Amino acid sequence: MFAKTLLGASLLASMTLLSSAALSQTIGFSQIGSESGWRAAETTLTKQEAEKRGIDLKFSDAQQKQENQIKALRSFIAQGVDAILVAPVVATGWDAVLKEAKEAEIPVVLLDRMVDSDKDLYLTAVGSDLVHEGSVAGKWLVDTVAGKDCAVVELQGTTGSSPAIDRKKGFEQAIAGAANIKIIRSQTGDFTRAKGKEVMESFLKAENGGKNICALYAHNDDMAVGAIQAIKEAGLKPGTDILVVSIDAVPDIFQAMAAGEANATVELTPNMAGPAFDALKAYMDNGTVPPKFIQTESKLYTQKDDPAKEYEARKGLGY
Amino acid sequence: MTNNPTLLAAVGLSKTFPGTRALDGVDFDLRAGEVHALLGENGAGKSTLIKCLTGAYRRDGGDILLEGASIDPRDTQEAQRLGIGTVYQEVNLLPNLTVADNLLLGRQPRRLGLVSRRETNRIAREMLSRYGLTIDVARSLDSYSVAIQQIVAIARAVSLSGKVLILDEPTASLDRDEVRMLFDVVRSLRAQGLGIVFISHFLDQVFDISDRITVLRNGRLVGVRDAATLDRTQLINMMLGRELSEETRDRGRGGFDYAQRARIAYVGTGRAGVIAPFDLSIHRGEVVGMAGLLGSGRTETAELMFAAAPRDGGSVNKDGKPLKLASPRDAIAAGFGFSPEDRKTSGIIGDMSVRENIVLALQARQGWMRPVRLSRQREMADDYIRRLDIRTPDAEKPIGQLSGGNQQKALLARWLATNPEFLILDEPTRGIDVGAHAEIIRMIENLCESGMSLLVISSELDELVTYSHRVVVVRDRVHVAELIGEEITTDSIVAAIAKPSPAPETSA
Amino acid sequence: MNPRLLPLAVTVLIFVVAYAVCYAQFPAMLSTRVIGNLLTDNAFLGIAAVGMTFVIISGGIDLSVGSVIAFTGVFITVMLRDTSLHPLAVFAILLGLTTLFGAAMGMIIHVLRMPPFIVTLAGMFLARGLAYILSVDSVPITHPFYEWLQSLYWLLPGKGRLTLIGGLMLLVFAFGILLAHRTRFGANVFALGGGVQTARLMGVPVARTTVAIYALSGFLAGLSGIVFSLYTSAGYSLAAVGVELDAIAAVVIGGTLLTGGSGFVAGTLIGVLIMGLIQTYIIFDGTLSSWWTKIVIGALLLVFIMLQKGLLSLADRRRSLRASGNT
Amino acid sequence: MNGTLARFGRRIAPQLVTLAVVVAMIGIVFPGFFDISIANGRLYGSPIDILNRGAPVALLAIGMTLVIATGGIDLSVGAVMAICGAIAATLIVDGYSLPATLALSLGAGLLCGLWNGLLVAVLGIQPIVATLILMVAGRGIAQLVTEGMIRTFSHHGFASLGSGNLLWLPTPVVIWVCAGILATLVVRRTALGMLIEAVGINRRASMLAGVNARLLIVTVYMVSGLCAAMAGLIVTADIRGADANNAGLFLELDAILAVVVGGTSLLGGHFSLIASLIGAMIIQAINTGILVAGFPPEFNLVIKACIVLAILVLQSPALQGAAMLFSRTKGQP
Repeated sequence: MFAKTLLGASLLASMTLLSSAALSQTIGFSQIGSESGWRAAETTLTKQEAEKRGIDLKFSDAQQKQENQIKALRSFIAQGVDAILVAPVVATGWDAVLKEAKEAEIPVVLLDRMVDSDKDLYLTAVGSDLVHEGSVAGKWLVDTVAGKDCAVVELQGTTGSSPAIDRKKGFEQAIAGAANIKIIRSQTGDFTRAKGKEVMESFLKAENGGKNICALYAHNDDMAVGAIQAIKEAGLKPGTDILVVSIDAVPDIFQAMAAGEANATVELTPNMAGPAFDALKAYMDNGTVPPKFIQTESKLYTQKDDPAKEYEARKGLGY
Repeated sequence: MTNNPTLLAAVGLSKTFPGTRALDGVDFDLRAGEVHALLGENGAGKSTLIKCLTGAYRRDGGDILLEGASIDPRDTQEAQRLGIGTVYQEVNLLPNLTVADNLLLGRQPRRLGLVSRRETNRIAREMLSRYGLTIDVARSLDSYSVAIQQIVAIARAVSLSGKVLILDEPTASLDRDEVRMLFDVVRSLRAQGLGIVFISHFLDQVFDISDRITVLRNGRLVGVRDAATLDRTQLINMMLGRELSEETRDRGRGGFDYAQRARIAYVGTGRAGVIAPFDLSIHRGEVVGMAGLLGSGRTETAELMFAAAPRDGGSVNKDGKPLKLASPRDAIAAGFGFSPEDRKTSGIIGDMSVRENIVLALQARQGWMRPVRLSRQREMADDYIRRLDIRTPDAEKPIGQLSGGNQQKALLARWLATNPEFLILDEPTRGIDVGAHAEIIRMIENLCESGMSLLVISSELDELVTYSHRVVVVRDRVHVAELIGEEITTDSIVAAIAKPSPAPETSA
Repeated sequence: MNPRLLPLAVTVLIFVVAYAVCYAQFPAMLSTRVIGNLLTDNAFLGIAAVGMTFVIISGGIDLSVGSVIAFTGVFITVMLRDTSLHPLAVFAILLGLTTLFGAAMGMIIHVLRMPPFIVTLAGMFLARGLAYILSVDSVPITHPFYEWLQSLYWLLPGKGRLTLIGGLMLLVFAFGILLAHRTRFGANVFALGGGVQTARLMGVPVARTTVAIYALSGFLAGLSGIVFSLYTSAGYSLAAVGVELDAIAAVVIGGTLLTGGSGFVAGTLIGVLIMGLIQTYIIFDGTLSSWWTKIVIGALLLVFIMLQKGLLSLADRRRSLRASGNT
Repeated sequence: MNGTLARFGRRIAPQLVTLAVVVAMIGIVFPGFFDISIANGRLYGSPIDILNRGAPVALLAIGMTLVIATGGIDLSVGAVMAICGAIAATLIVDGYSLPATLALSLGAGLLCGLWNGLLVAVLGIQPIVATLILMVAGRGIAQLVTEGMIRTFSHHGFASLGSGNLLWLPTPVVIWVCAGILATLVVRRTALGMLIEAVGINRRASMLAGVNARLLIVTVYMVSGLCAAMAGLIVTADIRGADANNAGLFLELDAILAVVVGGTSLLGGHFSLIASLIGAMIIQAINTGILVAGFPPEFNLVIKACIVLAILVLQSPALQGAAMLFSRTKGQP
């Protein structure tokens, strides 16, 4: 019976492919998942931007699994979408499916994370320079401690993910010139609040109740928010006893900054889709080939930047 | 036929289990080309004998001779290779496999390394056609009736062994036509010169098919008879009675005013295919005995009365008021107790202590919110251990480690602790030693003197005669007779059991 | 029809109906691309599910599958990175390792009489732990042989492609079907599922078969891991989390009885395809939460378990009716 | 009474020894492990962290122990945690009062348990299969509740369930210890424990003795659902957000492990809640120990697997049978 289905399928295939002419633009978006607030905001903003432009957005949540993302990409290709956005969960393993997309002449735009495939295989990548983000955070710390000795603990992102690798690299580059700043402990907090809190607790225990720690660098705000709770529970004042710098600029970190519990965050804008849609439109309408990398701004926010206002501005985005 | 050479013989076979002597110097012989019935009540030693012959048990003493040579099979497979195949009541095949796979498991014909389905099925069909069976062998075994499954099992056993075939209660769940079909198969195998051991508790069938009959009781050989010269009453006497038993009956008993309202009255209780609807009432302080052969419907009656099995309609009255009786919980709430026949699977909670086993029913009745205090539990346990003389080092020993008799006493204690008005005891004296036996009988008498009503099921007729005010006889899933007072003698019970069914099952 | 075939028939029916519904809504669903994708994207799951089918038919369960897949990927990448062995040699070593791993679990289950659930749970921790120790990073595989393997596909009419791994899955299923239904080993697996005691009495080599079943599952998990590494051309210790559950679900949806003794390797293929179909539908729709996949699969599981339950009790009732005709 | 105490001591001795060994090993690798101070009005130190972080598994282990004692298993607890956490966060964000939120989410846990219990006790589906359904579907349901986001909230009352202090201890510790004590009292001071064990050992005999096995089985699955709901609330309150993705992921396996390490047989029967709770602490001690000792976390699973295997092999029926045979032959030459 299955064989019959297959046979029927191949017979019908040619007909159906011909008839799939799109009325409006259909764009597939393969999202990693909803593991952090930032990512949820990215999803919300992408949907909003698509609606603004009258794009029919096919959204697929991969539940943090690369195999699901590859499946989603293949399905988009089979469906004959006009373009594909993908926020890749890991950097590796995209060659085959990107080649397929290229052969089907469907442009692919990477969002917020890079892949290690050949640059020809995708139209462009929209993202912030992850290394740069790390170095902005590192530079802020160097400027803030101004030559005093400072022992830093680091909460890494999910092991093996490109933000974890690059944000670590950038931070280390920025503090390389400052002999007074040392990373004394570094562990993965999986980008989650719960793990950020748990790992920070163990850092505090391991470093004399936190008295040895001068600053915390977290690869994302969620871990920082978790760690701030751990610091408070340890009887220390986050933001004063231990400086807190992290990346992403999600609403909750502004709340913490307003309360004086966090010091700085580097913005990673969740609106990657806006520039991506613009680049796609230009490419499809006029054949304008965008640059291979569209960098979004990595703006530093500190307690001086009216965090309360920033919080209000962001809280509705589904972070 | 009777002059055929002896095929398989057991000489002075003995087997002891902790606490019981299951076989005590039993002799048995099987000739080629005969059907030899092996009879006895539960615990008589039939299955132990079979298991020794087929290698499932290792014997403690005696010898097994196959065609004159001493054998000592270590497992059933070895026995099979030697030529002894067995078919059990619970078909010991795999219901989920096809008929052909069941017949040829491990020996399927192969071509190019792959099992040839067609060839397998062909061989299987051929094997079955010898038994007059033409069925689709590619279907799974469980899509066929038990009778066909039995024949498949026989076909497999015969093809694997081919000298001796042991049929252990093969007809227990067959209907009349199926039995006839099975017997045709057995007769043709007999004609081929196989020696067949036939175990059954259906006496009609035994007389129908067997050439000789061996009876065991309590692990000992009672006797071997030619089927043709034996009558039913003699046979039942061999199985149940003591040929020379004294009448120990206390003639002072009885004298119940049966006109008075009974304490508990079942009307029209029964279940299709299990037990025919019956009426039964029990009075205050009365012991009703229940006699019948194994599989006659005794246990099923008890289960229905305790609502441990569903019944079709009928009503139950207690003290004249209708009683809702849908589950054992209802029965216990009404003051009933039930000590089942199969202690291990339905009676004891093996891993729990004697104390916990004793308080379980009381506790279950009180509900979990009202626990029996630990000190009270200990008191109760110690009290019953003393009163019933339960041999255990202390109340905290897991009951599974006690001997059968002591487990039985603890189960009795479980029900006595609930202070029941009506207690059902199914084979309370089975498989326990003589001392405990006597104590349990004494206890039954004491309980009824204290006003409790009892229903006691037993294969020990002289025991029933001793304590019963009334005896109900069950035969072929029907309550066939009720003996009251003076009528109760072992002879009258045996006669009631032996009376042939009104419509003989397998009339020629 | 043999009532035992009913679950399989229902599975096929559900698949066909589901496909028809999908087609009605999205005609592109019936393109060879989608069909090729179904095979390619679910190749690793399908191969692992074949092993799981054997384990479940025998009455056991294997929770270590997903972890073994992850371990395989990491092992291959590390070996290719740090040694100069040819990928084929690495494959051979790896398959030997995972087969041994499975055999060891089977041995523990049989000899120590421990529940398969717990033994394979420990195996699951162990395999993923070993993967972590080898490497926590996602390491790309850049060997030319890999690229060659990935470039192998057969272009179907309509631009669909039957890839090497998709084809391999079909081959494994063919092999599995033969093994289950056409060998003595297969019959023994079913026999174990029917009842270990009875099987032993009927002469089934219980120890050898048990060990072989888990070894087979280990081997196929390793093969599935190789396929996964071809699929993603990387090894990542966090990969394939929860694949064992998907495999179990596919096996049950494919009409195999979770209690063992009855099942179809071919049904598992349909089960895998049904699960792939649900995912594809949800992606095609583009507005449904992808988590509906899980809920639908849960519902399907319920349906199938109830169906099997119903069939069993039906068979029982038939038997007891027969018994009541007695005497 | 002394006999009971001694027996209880013997029962939990292996677990206590294992815990002591694990803790001692951590102490060797990380000498500051035993420092406990008072900060911010509560005790503070690594041992407290173990108690605190072990709360979800400890709570799950309570329900799981009872389920396993009846001969069942509950694979769905992780998913139920996610569901209840998601419901709680959503409700509190929507402005429901704390008591209403707690009541509704605990109710959801009970409902999940009821579903499992009905499948097992009434429909007679194998527990592992019955609870697999909710395990697969549950996380999807939780995601639908949160609409795929991490539902964050800032309700201090609710958050204090996860990160507040009570009696110088983190609230989760107080919750699981109280739940453990309460459960122990309920099963041991009433007859519940004995009836559960009876059903687990021999269901038919128990039913014939009048035990309402069906109700009892439904009840233990409901208790398991309730415990999972509490664990879900704690996890959610701790991070002030419902993470339907990660909340309780694979915790069912840890909970089953805690029960098995606690010496309760997967076949059902005798159980010890205290031993299961110690089992949960052993597992958490391994996790925390690896963190504070500065080991790379990748060793976590291998170490866990090895310890588990060792404990399992020691407890395996085959080995115990051999040991019993050995001691018997020694006893009676």
